[in-house]
Amino acid sequence: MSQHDTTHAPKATGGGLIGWIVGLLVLVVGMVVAGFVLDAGQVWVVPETQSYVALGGTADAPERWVASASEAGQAAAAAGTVVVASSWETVTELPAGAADRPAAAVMSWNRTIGVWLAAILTLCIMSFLIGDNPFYKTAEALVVGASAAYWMVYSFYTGIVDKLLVNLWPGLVRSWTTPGLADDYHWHWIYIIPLILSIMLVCRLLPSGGWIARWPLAFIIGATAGFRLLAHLESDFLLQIKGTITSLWAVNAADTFAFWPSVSAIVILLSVLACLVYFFFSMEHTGLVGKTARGGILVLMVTFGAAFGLTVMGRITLLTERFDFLFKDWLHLL
Amino acid sequence: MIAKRTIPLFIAALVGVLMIATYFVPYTEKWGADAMEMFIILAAAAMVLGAGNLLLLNLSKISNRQPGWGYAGITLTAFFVTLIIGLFKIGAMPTSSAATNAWTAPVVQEGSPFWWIYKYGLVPLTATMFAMLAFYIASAAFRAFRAKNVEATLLLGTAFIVLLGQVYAGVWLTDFLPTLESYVAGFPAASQEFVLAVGMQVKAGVPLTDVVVGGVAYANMVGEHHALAIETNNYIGGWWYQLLNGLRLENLTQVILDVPQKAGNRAIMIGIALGIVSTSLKVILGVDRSYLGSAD
Amino acid sequence: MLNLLRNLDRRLIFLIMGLAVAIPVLMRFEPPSEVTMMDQNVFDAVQDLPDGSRVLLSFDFDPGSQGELLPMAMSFTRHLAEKKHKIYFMCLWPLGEPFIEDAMKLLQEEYPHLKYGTDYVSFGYKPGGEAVIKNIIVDWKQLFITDSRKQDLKEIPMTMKLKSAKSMDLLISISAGDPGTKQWIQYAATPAKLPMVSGCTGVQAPLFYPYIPDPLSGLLAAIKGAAGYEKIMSEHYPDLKTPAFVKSRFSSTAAQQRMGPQFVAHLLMVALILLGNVIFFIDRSQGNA
Amino acid sequence: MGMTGMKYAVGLLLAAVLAWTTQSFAADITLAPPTDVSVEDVPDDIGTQMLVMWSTSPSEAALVAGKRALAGYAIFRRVAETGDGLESIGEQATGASEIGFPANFDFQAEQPIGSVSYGRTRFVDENVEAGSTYLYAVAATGPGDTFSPLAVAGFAVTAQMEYFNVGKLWFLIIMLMISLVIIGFVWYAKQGGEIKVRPIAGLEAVSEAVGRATEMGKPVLFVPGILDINDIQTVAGITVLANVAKTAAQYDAQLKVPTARSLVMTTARETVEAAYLGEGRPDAYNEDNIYYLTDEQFGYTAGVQGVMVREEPAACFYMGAFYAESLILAETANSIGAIQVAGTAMPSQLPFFVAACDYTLIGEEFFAASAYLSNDPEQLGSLKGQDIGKIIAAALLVLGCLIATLAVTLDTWRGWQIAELYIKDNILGTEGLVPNEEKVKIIDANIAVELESLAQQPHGGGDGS
Repeated sequence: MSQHDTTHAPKATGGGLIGWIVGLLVLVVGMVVAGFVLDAGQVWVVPETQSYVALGGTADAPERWVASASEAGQAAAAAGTVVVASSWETVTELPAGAADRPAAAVMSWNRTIGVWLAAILTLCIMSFLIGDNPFYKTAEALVVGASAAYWMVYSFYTGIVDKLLVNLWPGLVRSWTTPGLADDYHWHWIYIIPLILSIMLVCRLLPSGGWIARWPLAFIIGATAGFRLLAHLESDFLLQIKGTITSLWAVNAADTFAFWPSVSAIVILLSVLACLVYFFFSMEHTGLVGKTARGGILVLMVTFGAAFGLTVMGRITLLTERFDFLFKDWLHLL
Repeated sequence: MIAKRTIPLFIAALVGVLMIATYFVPYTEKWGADAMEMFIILAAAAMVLGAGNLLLLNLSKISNRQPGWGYAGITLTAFFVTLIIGLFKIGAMPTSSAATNAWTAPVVQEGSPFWWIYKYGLVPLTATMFAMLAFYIASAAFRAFRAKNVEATLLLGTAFIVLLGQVYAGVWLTDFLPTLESYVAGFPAASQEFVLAVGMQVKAGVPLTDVVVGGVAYANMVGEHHALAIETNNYIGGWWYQLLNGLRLENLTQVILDVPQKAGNRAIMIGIALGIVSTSLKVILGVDRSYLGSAD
Repeated sequence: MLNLLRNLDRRLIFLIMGLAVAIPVLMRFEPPSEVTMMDQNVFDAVQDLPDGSRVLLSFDFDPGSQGELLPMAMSFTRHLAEKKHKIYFMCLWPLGEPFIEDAMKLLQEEYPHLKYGTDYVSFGYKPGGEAVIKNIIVDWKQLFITDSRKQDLKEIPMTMKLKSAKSMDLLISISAGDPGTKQWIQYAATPAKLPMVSGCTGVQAPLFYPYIPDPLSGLLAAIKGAAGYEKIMSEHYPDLKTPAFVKSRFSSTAAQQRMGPQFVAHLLMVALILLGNVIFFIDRSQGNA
Repeated sequence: MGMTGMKYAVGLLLAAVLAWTTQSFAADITLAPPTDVSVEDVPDDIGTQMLVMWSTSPSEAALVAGKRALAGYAIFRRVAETGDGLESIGEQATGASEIGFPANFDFQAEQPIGSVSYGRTRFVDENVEAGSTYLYAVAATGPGDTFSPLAVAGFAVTAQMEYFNVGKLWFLIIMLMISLVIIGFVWYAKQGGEIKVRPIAGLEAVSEAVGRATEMGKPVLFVPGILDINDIQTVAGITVLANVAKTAAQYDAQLKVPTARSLVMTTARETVEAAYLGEGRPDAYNEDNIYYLTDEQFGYTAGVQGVMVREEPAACFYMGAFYAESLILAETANSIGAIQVAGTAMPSQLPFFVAACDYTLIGEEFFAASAYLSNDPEQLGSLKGQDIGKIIAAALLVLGCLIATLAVTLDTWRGWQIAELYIKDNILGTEGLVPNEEKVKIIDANIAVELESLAQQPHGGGDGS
């Protein structure tokens, strides 16, 4: 079901290079003009100071924080019982290109630069459609590096801190990232198992003895096998059979024969059976089996066609969203 | 040999069987889910291996001056900048429940440098990669959707109908086929409201004897209304109207999704479940041990 | 001519596709949108709950799918707020958390009378996918010790007495893949017999049809479903459509605005399939296929 | 101090006004309590749940000043720690023991254990202890902390912990049946039994594709999906990789495996190294060709796309769990003219692979691939077992549909309807060995109505007067 009539993505040689340079120049000039004419990418924000006071604990370990502006905060300030105070600034972003800005609004340089960066990166990735080029390579290098680090940070805080450390040394986590952790939260010995397995896994880095990493791998794959076997048998096998079982003689609310629902019930049953025959491994697809299997593959093709049609819808929306970003948030054209 | 091969095989078999057995005892039912949860810790720890590999690969590219080594430099820089800012929560703000401790900040906190990288770096990059699919799907439709044989024709024909049925074009293209509204429009203005009310109930599957319009049950309808109700019921409830109405592109799309599509997906799911059972058993029984590497 | 078409450069197709989407976006072309039975079912599932019911709203998507799913996420948030339901936000995707923050910001701006902790609460992201669902259906506080603001759940009014997800009156999953609606069906809606509706991407929609009407009482499929939902919402709550929103990403008509490019691009796809086949048949009749 | 004192005074005044208004409001209507409160131990759990059910209060529809008078229901309970003397369920009558509710129950002093909004008729108490006995009561609540009189359950119930989940018994039977058949055929093959399987086009293309890559002096690219090793598709992908690596070692082709997960990288290295060793080519194995890119889906896709256009592999294999990246990969590889073989159990991505790749292994075929490629009789035996599984599925389907049809057409005989219920809820569901009594009662009641209407109206239908 495929073709080998391919069009090769041309390399950026001689003429190509000139094309790229001209294109780039046009883009840069366009961007500069857009920057001045359309205020492209400008983000305005309203700054706001958050300030809190602690009413209990010590200066080193303050407790019971309340907003300074709250009743309790003001009362404590008046009574002089504030242990320690802290304040920082947050900002509220205004909609892109909003005409009437409040007086307190200021332009946020870091967010404006951010929108420009985002727009340029969007164009860099899209440039791959013309052919592989230095802009795409740069964007690709950035996304690989930054996203790998992003996931490391995320798994460190959500996996190692919030799952492993919190269950082995709750006190440490309470004083560090999660002061809200209940005081009666105790450690769980069972989490020594993942700790040991993790250490074994990291042994892979050692010049010799890396084979010890096979133990945790065996643990994971064994657990996966057992867990998935049950989960899929229950939800995919039993539930789908159950869902298909219905009366082939359909009736409506008045208890009289309903023609089209009956047809569809029969078609569904026969289609499922035909597809199952298609998946048979121990019978050659000849004779009656072959004909039924062919019916099965036809049903599968309709299934795939329908899924294709529905998916197109989603993919186009994604592109719309990107253009929305470029035209609205960056160029302020809409 | 024993430590390298036999013990791992034993661990996999034991853990696998245990996962299955505990599922049927209420007290241990959740062990499977718990094991999957522990997996998160292992996957996080394994990140060290991935990161180490990423470093080695890119460093060697740079030191060997391989083609494109400059990009390896960009990757490493992006990696370290993101990692350090994120890990040490640089520039993060405290939360209202611990106003002096910036460590309590959520990992991605609005306004923090890590959020900036996420929002203005990662989001546009990944969202644009995803959006490129709209282009590829167009090129695949032009290139690969050829009516070479019956299978391919069915695939593209179904895609064709669903594509049109999902947007207003479907409504517009098959506007000549009847709907309840077009049927109602054929009546004199005075009875339209009545016919519409009966038609909607019939369409919803209400039997004629249970139809109620404006508080009047079918049994109490007289004269013209009685006749109209029967006529509407016969037309809207009849298979001929239902066939024609079902052929409207927007309805046909629903039928395709509800009947053959549902059947095909069910068969695929049943097959997949059996495939998974067999693959899992092969792992647990040690019939397939390729994931364990060699014996020495 | 035919030869030109036969060797059509794929970059030309890319360009036409780009224009087919970009021009309607710029022109703000908006075809009429219709409401399907399915959209109405989803709306009714939320509408028919008694005011003040507990609803779990899970944002199981990331920026990659925000074009398709953010409009319906915001519509659900608005609808729940209009109905004064208690909203429990959570997400199974790490990158979904910022969208919860967006939704809460929307609640602060448009429904200032609703307060964090008594009307809505966010648990943020927990890794583990189906394991998270399996755990919260049994014991919520074993898994979630604090909310996403690191406050102890025992001190938040909405979560004080919360034991497990079984006390929810409705589950809503907005799903772009796994973990998502499928896992919520498998591990929450089916075993605990909880009512559930879902919004999903176009690619996932076919997979969920086998689960309607039980346990899924309704499904918003892709941007079309979102547009239908928005239409029903604007009919029920006419105040929603204020001009200030129309420009914003969180507009109450965001999905309807996106149906324009959709319309043109679908027609282009159909034209491309037809063109490809015309070439194919001409080639075949000339015997050089 | 003056300011604070002022505020305090205003607060007091406000509280007094509020208290007065709620009192007068509550006086408008007296809420009726719900009826028929009953309690059940939730079966098949570890004894921490109780199900409380009731019928709605007659005051449900009452309105006060256009608003609902009834806001919801509050549930109260009393505990007998050890169930002293209450050996069996239903032994104790209301209020007769020390755990009963007094007539002058103080709603202000006792916190309800839970509350639900109006219209609901059930509540699961998940905070009970196995072995303890509980008595429940339900009251309707109105605005401003008003309560109806208590409706107390008929008897106290003891929470029980089960050691085996009887509801899953049929699931266990079916699982064992399928597993034993598969194990049986593996054993049969091991004993030298003959296993015949039909050819699958995509799999015959694997060695051909690797061979072509060798001829052209180009690498082979293997993508094991984007999920971690805790997904069985990734495991299946790795087993296919083992066989592809074997072929690559034989042909001396360069094999590249970029992965999206660190653990997959680790596992893939073990696998490929073993395959090269097995073919006697340890020298040809290069660990650096199996490398981690990033966990981020589209970051990984961008990386693989880059590898494709720069290294121009002659053959690309996609074996594992795929999402949206499927078409990006397939279209990019198509633009460089590579042979593509895909295998996945992701139904949503199959259409793209089917349309854009040369060969696609659909769902179950993908899981069968490693058995085919290894040509190991034991593994081929498992395929035969899978076929028996499909026969079981087909038999259940046909039998179920037949019984369901009979249940509709011969709707006056309870046997068919109960049989349908049994197949759906017991064999394929979680009701255990015995059909649900309540559902059987509903069936019987429906049949009684049906028989009655048949007796009255021999013509069927009727005029509904």
